[in-house]
Amino acid sequence: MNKQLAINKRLAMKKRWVSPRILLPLVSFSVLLIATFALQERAMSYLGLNLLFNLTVPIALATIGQLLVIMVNDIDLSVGAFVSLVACIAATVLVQHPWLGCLILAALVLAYAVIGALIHKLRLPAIVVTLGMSFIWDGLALLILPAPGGTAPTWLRALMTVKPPLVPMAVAAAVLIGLASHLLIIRSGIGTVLRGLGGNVRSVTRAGWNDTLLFALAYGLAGLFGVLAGLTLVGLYTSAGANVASSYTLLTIAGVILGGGEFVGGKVSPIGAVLGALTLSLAGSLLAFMHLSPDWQIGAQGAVLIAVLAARLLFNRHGASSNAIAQEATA
Amino acid sequence: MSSLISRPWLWAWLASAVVFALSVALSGAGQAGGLLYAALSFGAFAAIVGIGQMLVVTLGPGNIDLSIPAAMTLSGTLALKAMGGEPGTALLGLGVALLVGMGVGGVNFALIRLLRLPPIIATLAASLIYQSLAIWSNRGLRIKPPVALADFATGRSLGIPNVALIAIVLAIVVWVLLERGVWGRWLLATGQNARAARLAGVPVESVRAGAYLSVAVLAAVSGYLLASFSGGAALNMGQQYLLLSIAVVVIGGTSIAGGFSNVPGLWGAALFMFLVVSMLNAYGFDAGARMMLTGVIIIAIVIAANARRSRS
Amino acid sequence: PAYSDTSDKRIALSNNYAGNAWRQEMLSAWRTQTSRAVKIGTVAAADAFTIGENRPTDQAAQIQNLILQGYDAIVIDAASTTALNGAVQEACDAGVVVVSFDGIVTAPCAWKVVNDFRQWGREEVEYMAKRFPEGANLLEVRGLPGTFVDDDLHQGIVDELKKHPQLHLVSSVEGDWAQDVTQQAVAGVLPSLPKIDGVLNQGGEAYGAAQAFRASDRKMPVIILSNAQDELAWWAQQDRDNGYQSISISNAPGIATVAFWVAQQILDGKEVPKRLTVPLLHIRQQDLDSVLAKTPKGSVADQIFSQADVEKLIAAARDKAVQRSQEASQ
Amino acid sequence: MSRDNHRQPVVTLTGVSKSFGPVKALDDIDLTLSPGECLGLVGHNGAGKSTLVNLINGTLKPTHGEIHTPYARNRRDSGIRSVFQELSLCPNLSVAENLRICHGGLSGPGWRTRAREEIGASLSRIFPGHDIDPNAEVDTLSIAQRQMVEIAIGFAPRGSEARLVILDEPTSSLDAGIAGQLLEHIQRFCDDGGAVIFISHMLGEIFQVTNRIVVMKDGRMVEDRATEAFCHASLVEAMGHVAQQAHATRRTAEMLGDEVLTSPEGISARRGEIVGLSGLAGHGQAEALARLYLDSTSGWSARREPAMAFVAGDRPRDGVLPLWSILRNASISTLNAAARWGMVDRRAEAATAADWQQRIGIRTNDLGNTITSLSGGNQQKVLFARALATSAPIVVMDDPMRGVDVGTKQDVYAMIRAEAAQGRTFLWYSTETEEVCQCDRVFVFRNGTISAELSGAEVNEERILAASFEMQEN
Ligand SMILES: Nc1ncnc2c1ncn2[C@@H]1O[C@H](COP(=O)(O)OP(=O)(O)OP(=O)(O)O)[C@@H](O)[C@H]1O
Ligand SMILES: Nc1ncnc2c1ncn2[C@@H]1O[C@H](COP(=O)(O)OP(=O)(O)OP(=O)(O)O)[C@@H](O)[C@H]1O
Ligand SMILES: [Mg+2]
Ligand SMILES: [Mg+2]
Repeated sequence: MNKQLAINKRLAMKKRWVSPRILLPLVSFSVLLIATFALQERAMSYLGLNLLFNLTVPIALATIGQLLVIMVNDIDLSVGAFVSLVACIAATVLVQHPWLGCLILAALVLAYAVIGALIHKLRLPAIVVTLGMSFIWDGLALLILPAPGGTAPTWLRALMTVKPPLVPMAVAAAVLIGLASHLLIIRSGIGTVLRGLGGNVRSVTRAGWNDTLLFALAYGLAGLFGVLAGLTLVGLYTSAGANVASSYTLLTIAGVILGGGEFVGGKVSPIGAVLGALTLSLAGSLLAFMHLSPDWQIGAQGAVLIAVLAARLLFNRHGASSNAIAQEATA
Repeated sequence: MSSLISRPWLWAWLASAVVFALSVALSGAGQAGGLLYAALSFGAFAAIVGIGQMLVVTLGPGNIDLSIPAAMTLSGTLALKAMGGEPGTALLGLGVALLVGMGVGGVNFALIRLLRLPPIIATLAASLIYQSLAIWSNRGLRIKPPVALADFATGRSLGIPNVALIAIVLAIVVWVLLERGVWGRWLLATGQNARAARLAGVPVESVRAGAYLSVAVLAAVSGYLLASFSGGAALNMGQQYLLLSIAVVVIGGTSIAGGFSNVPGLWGAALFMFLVVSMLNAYGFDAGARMMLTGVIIIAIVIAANARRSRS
Repeated sequence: PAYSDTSDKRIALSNNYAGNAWRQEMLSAWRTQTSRAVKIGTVAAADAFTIGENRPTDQAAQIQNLILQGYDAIVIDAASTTALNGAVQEACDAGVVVVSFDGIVTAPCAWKVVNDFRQWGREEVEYMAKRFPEGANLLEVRGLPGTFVDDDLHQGIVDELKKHPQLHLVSSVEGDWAQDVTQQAVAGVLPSLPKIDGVLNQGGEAYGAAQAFRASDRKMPVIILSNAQDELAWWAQQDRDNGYQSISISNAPGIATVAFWVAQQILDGKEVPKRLTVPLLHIRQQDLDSVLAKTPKGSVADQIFSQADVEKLIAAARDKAVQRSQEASQ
Repeated sequence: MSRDNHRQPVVTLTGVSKSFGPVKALDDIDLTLSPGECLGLVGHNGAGKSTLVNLINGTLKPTHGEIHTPYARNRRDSGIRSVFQELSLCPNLSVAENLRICHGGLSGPGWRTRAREEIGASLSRIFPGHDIDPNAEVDTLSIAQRQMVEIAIGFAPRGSEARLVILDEPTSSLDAGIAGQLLEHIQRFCDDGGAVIFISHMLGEIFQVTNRIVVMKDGRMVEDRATEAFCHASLVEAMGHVAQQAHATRRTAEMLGDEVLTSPEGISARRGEIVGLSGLAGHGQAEALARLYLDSTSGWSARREPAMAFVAGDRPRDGVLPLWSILRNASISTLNAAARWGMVDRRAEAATAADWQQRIGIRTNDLGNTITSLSGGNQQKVLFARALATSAPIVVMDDPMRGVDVGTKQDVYAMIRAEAAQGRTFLWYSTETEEVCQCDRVFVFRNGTISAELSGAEVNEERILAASFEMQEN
C-alpha cells in the first residue's frame, strides 16, 4: 500500500513537471530555435543570442501582465498603449525628476488596480473598458511626448546593456522572468487564489475572500508588469514615443495563448507565456533570415503564427477551443 | 425581456443625441442637417461592419473577428481591380466583393474549426495573409471606381445617404432574424452555452459558420462601398474599423459575454462614434486631449449603461 | 581614402510599412535600381525587408536580425526617429554602415538622407499667402499623430503662419495619411466651420479632403496636392473644367535610391556628409500632363536617382559644407 | 477528537424570512441546532431548502429575522462549512489548491505539501479506498469525484474545527457505495459532537443518518420532529405528496417493437422500450450516452423531426441557457419544427410551453421569468419539457432526476411510462438503483464497457450491484 502511494506520488510529480500546457510552447520554441541556428549559425553565440532575444524582454514582461488579466477571465486591450505611456514617462519625467517619475509610475499601477476593481464591481466588459483606457493612455503619452524623443535614464540603459558572464542578458532575463512569475502565479498561495478567481469566482467568494480586492490585486500586478515592460523598453530603445509599443497588445495576447493559456477558466502558464513571447520573436527573425519577397513577408508572419498554434492539435487532443463540444463530451 | 432590450438601446442613442447637441451648439442650428448627413454616411460603414462583429461576439466569450480591416482592403482592392473603372461593372465588383467575403469567412472558420485556433488569434493571423494578398494583387495602386458607382455611393435618396439606406436595410434584416428567426434563437442559445445548445439540438457548427461568414461578407461589402465612396481602395483602408467595430458593438449594448445582441443600439453607437470625434475636432482639441476624452466618454457610457442594467 | 571595391558588399533595406502607394512605389524604385546594380556587380546583394505595421519595436528587432545576417550596410526608413537608436547603435558597434532616409533616426553614427519637412510646411503656407493676400481661412489636415514627420511638417506650417497674420488656421484634423480617414475627419468637422479657402496637408490625403468638400456642397477650396496620381488627375480635370489652380509638393519615394547609393559610396570609402538633403518634388501646373503620362494609374509620381545623380548631390553637399566651415572660420 | 460539550446551540434562527422580489422563498422560520445533531431537511423542489442553507452560512442576508451563530469569530472562520448544491470548486486548480482557497492558514513555504496531506487525510477518512490524487486538476475528475472532494473539503479541519457542516444534496451524483461511506462518516462526525444539516430527496438516506427531520413546504417549516416519529409514508405525506407505490410493469422483448438503436458499446433498444444504464458513477455511462446523441444528430443541420432528444443532468454545463426565460429555454428544441420560413411561430411556442408547464408542474407564475429564478429541481423539469416536447422517437437521459423531489419523480416516472407506451424509446442513465428498477432492460457499465445486460426479473438491486463490482471482488 505504501509502495503504491509512493509510486503514485512520483507519477504525479512527473505529470506536473511535464504538463502539456508547457510542453507545446517548449517544443515549438525549440524547433524554431534549431531552425534559426541552422539558417544563421552566427546566432549561436553570446552576441547572437543577445541580438536575437534582447528586445523580447519587455514583451515577455508585458505578456505576464496580459496573462494576469486573462487569468481572471478578462482581456487587456490597453497593454500596448500603457507600456508606451510608461516608456514616455521613463524617458522624460523619470530622467528630470526621478522621484516624481516614480510617483507617477506608482500611480499608474494603482490606476490599473482601480480599473480592475471597477470592472468587477460594476460588472463592466473588460474588453471595452480597456479599449477606452487605451485611448486614455495614448492621449496621455501624446501630451507628454508629441513627437518621439526623450532619453533613457542611464541606470536603465546600463541595466539593459549589461554583459553578464556566460549567459547573455536576454537569456538571463527571460529565465528570471519565467521563474519569478511562476513562483508568484503558480506556486504562491495568493497566486493560487487569483487563479481560482478565474476558475470560479463564486467558490472564492464563498470561502470568504473579498473578490473586488482580488481583482484589484490581479490588475495591479498586471500594471506592475506593464511598468516593468515600459522601463526595460526604454532601457533597450534609449528613447520613447507615443506609439512605440502599440504592437504589444496583440503580441501579448498571442504570447499567452501560444504559451498554453486559455481565454477562460484561469488556465495559464507563466513559463509557457515567456516561451510564447520568445517564440513569436523567433518566428519574426526566422522569416527575416529566409529572404522572402516583401509582398509576402507580412503574410508569412501570419502563416507562421497559424502553423505554430496549429501544432497544439498534436499535443492536446481535447482541443483547447470552445468548439470542441463533441470531444469534451466523449473525453 | 423587453426591459433588457430597451435599456442599452437607449444609452447609445442618448449619448449620440447629447454629443450631437453639443456640436450643433458650436456650429449653429443651420449646420445640424449637414452634420447629421455626414454622421449617417460614415456611421453606415461602422454599422455594417459592426453588425457582423456583433453576430460573432454574440457567439460567446472569445469570439471576435480581427480580420475585418484586411477583409475590407482585400475586397475593395480586388473589386476595384476587377471593375477597372469601366462603366457598367458595378455588379461585377459586388460579386467579387461577395466572393472575397465568403472566402475570407470560410478560411477564418476553417482555421477556428479545423485547427482549433482561438478566434482572436486565427483571424489576426489570417488577416496578415489577406493583407499580403491585397499587396501582391495590386501593389497599392489606387484604381478609381466606375463613375456611376462612385456617384451612387456618395449620393442620396430621399435626403438620406445611399450607404446609410443600405446599412439600415441590413440592420433591419439582421434585427428581424435575431428577434423572430429560428437562426437568431440558435445563435443566442449557442452564445449562452454552446454545449447545452448542441445537446438541445441546435446545429451549433452551422450557426458558428454562419456568423463568421456573415461578418466577413459584411466587411467585404463595406470595403466595396467604402472604396467606391472614397474614390478607390487603399492598402491602409479600413484600419480604423478594427477597434471601431468592437466599440460600436459593446457601446450598442451587446453583451461581450455572448448570448445577447442589440441591433438598434448598434446604430446609435455607430452615429455616436462619428459624432464624438467630430465634436472634439470642432472644439479644437489636439490629438492627445481628443484621445483621452474619447476614452473617458467610452468608459462613461459603458458604466452608465451597465449601472442601469444591474440596478434593475 | 583608398579605392575599395563594393562588389562583395551586401546592403539591406529595412522598411517599416508597406500599406500605401508611396511605400509600394518606394519598394519598386529600390527594386529597379538595386537589381541593376547587383546585375552589373556594383554590389553583391540589396535585399528589401518589410514589416507589417508602422511599429518601431518590430523594426528594431528586424535591424538586429539584419546585423546577425552580416549585412555591410543597412538602409532604414524608420518608424521612429529615436526608438531605433538602440538597435542602430548595436549595428554601428558591429561595424555596419547605417543610412536612414524619409523616416530618419537621430543616432549620431547613422547617415541621414532627408527631405526638409519643415520647408514643405513653410512652402504650403507661402503659397496660400500668395494666393490670398487679403487673408483666408485655412484647414489643416495632419498625418499620423506622434510621428516626427507629422510634427515637423506641422511646425513648418505654424512657423510660417506667424509671418502671415492674415491667414487664419481655423481647424486642424487628423487624416492619418489615409484618404478614407481624411474624408471622414473633414466631413465631420466641416459643418462647424466657416467658409474654408484653403486646405494644407501632408501628402496622400488631398483627394479625401476634396471628396468631403464635394459632398458638402461647399465651394472647392485651394487644396495643396501631393504626388499621388489620382490627386494629379483630379487636379488636371478641375483645371480643364474651371481653371483650378494649386501646387503639388511631395517627397519622392525615389529617395530610397539616394540612400542606397549613399550606402554604396560610404562602403566604397568615399567621404559623405552625415546629413544629405534631397530636394522636395514639385510638380508645376504646366508639367502636369507630362507627369501624368509617366505615372502609372493609381501610383505616385516619382523621381529616381542614379549613381551619378547621387555623386553630384554628395559633391554639392560637401562643397556647401566646406563653404560653411570656411565662412565660420572667417 | 472530542469537543467540550457545550450545551450552546451552533446556530439559532428566529423569525427569519427571505424574499426575492415578489417571491417569498422563506417565511418566518425558527430553528435551533445543537452540537451532535444531524438534521434532515426535506421538501419539494423550490420549498426553500437551499435558501435556508445560504442564510445560515451567510451567503444571503435575511429580509427579516435574526440568525445567531455563537461560534463565529469572523466570516472566514465561523466553523460553519457548506457543501453547495451546485458544485463550487475551481475547476482549473488541483484538489489540494482548492483546499487552499478556503483555508487561509495554508501559507508560507511548504504549504502545498501540507495542503496535500490535509485533503488526502480528509478524503481517506470519509471515503476510504478512494482513488483521487490531490494533485489532479479538478476538471479532470468525474462529477462524483468532484462531489467527494467538495465534501472532503467541507469536513477538513482547515485550521480550526468544523462545528456545523451543511450538505445540500451531497449524494445526488454519488453511487450507493460512496453515498454509504458518506453517511457513515456523518454519523461518526455527529457522535463526536459535530452538527450536520443534511438535505436530500432520497428519503432512505434521511432515515438512515438523521436524528431529527424538518419538513419544508412553500417556504415554511411544516414539521420539526425526531426521525423516529416519522415513517416513510408519513414523511411523504408531510411534504405534500400522496404516497404512490406504483410499481413498474416491466415489459419483455415480445411486448415491444423492433430494435431502433444499437451503439458501438453494445447498447441496444427497441421501440417503446425503457432502457437503463447503471453501474458505479463515472464508469463511462454518461460518455456513452453523449456520444450516442452526438453521433446520431449533427452540428451542421437540424431536422424538423430530430432523431433523438437529450435530457441533461449536469444542468449548468449541459442544459440551462442562463440568460433566457423559462419559455425560451423550454422551446429551443422545438422551434425548428414549428417554424415557417425560418421564423419562430411565437403563438405555438407559448402554447406548447404552457401545456408542458401544466403537465410537468413547473412552479412559476410566469413563464417569462428567467430560468435561473427557478429552484434546481424546477430547472430540471424545464429540461424534461424541452426534450419531451419534441417529436424525437428516442429520448436520452443523463441522470436526469438529480435534485428532483419525490413527488415529481413519481409524476415523471408515470409520464415516461406513458410516452413509452406510445412508442417512444428511452435511454436512461441513473445513479439511483430505484430509478434503474423502473426500466425494462438494464445495461450495467464497468470501466467503460458493458459488464452485464439484465432484463425482466433480473433487474434488481442485487444483480446490478453484483455486476458493478464483480472485478473488484476478485
Ligand atoms: N436568486 C433568486 N431569485 C429569485 N428567486 C429565487 C432565487 N433563489 C431562489 N429563488 C426562489 O426561492 C424558492 C426557494 O428556492 P430553493 O432553491 O431554496 O429551493 P430548494 O428547496 O432548494 O429546491 P430544490 O430541491 O429544487 O433544490 C424557489 O421558489 C425559487 O424559485
Ligand atoms: N506563499 C508563498 N509566497 C511566495 N512563495 C511561496 C509561497 N509558498 C511557496 N512559495 C515558494 O514556492 C516554492 C515551492 O513551494 P513549496 O515549498 O510549497 O513546494 P512543495 O509543497 O514542497 O511542493 P513539491 O512537493 O512539489 O516540492 C518555494 O520556493 C517556496 O518558497
Ligand atoms: Mg436547492
Ligand atoms: Mg434540489
